[in-house]
Amino acid sequence: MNRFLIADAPVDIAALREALLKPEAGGFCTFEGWVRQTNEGRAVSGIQYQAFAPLASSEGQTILDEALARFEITATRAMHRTGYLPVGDIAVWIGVAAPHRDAAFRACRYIIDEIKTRVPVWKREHYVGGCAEWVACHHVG
Amino acid sequence: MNRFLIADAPVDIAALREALLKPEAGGFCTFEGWVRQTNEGRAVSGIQYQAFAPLASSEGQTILDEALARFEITATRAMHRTGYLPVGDIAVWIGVAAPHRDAAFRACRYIIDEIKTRVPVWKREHYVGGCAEWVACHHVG
Amino acid sequence: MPRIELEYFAQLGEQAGRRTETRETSVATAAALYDELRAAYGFVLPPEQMRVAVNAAFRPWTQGLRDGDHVVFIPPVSGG
Amino acid sequence: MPRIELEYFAQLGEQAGRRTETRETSVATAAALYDELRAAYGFVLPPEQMRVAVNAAFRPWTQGLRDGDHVVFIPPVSGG
Repeated sequence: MNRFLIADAPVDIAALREALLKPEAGGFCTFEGWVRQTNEGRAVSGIQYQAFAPLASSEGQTILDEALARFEITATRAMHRTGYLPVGDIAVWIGVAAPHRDAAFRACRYIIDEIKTRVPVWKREHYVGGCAEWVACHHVG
Repeated sequence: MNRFLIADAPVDIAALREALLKPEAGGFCTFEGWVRQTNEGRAVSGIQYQAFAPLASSEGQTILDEALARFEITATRAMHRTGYLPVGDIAVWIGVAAPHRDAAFRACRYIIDEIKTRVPVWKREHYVGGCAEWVACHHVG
Repeated sequence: MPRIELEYFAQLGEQAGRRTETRETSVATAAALYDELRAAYGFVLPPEQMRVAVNAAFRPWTQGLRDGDHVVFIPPVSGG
Repeated sequence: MPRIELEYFAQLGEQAGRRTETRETSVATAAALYDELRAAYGFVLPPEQMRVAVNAAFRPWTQGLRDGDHVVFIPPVSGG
């Protein structure tokens, strides 16, 4: 089972969270990325996400495995959406359960930072007024 | 309306999250503290939380206000439970929405760290086998 | 004598054997009241590990007390 | 000649005017294939800003290509 989900429709976040409920975990940190109504001063109506799904899923899984190896965490899952999302929708979700909070926060931060630089997902911002463009804002190493 | 809730029964976390959905926010970080099944090697059956509720609520609110002043965040809420909680229950919940993720993570971490040192809540751990004791594990400045 | 409303939390409640108390006392400050209670109940915690709240707000140990004040001594917290 | 399955994402899809393509080519490496495509479609991005995936795994630019390989050139990502 791949714990990094590429989803072309809304996902039941409560179910993702449930999968991380472990009695040995005392701290749980999540990060959600939402479609924002403005970017660099321009009014956004929505964002289209495109993914190279098989590689996005395997690279995402690799990132989760790295987090499990680097930090004292119990379990982690993540989800990235594809398709057209209006303002306010969840584009990305990450959950990390750990015995203690420090590891939960650090692992969650690690995962979102790595997703943003390594996972093959691209966003095309749609602006109020009709135009749209691909965003190339993250550096690729 | 007090955004720091002291609750003697389970709280609808989805409703707390909903209250933080703002179109100008792009990052959302949460922290949940769960009752863990062990502490320092002892098997825990549950934890009883006692709060000096009026001061816990106002001190919690002060912490949220400090986070709003210190970090570039849009909105934040938090909840701390009182009463007897079995293993796996949510003892504390914090949510922070922000335009960007760095501020969301840092503010969420700030709030839980401050709660743990300043908010008048005490836990009494109940151990498998029947005994129980008040925990005095955090330093008070 | 002034009457002070006391509320005890965590280990203080166990040591005092009660959660609340109305106490007549002639002490002038919160610090002196805690000394009086330590003598009465054998509270273990020294004041330097604690804080004091009067009428649900944190106050200095030098805080004067008036008739009807609600006083809580705050042991090290352990929530979160 | 070997036939390569190509899939284009983000701005590469727009610049190529298509999302997928089966291309016959005699180039030996992924790097050479990208040069050929830049000449054909005018791709703006230089290879040093990109990565390449062969059969859904990241590979070096020196990767050799075989008949039937699936190749994706990866522009700077912007998810999250």
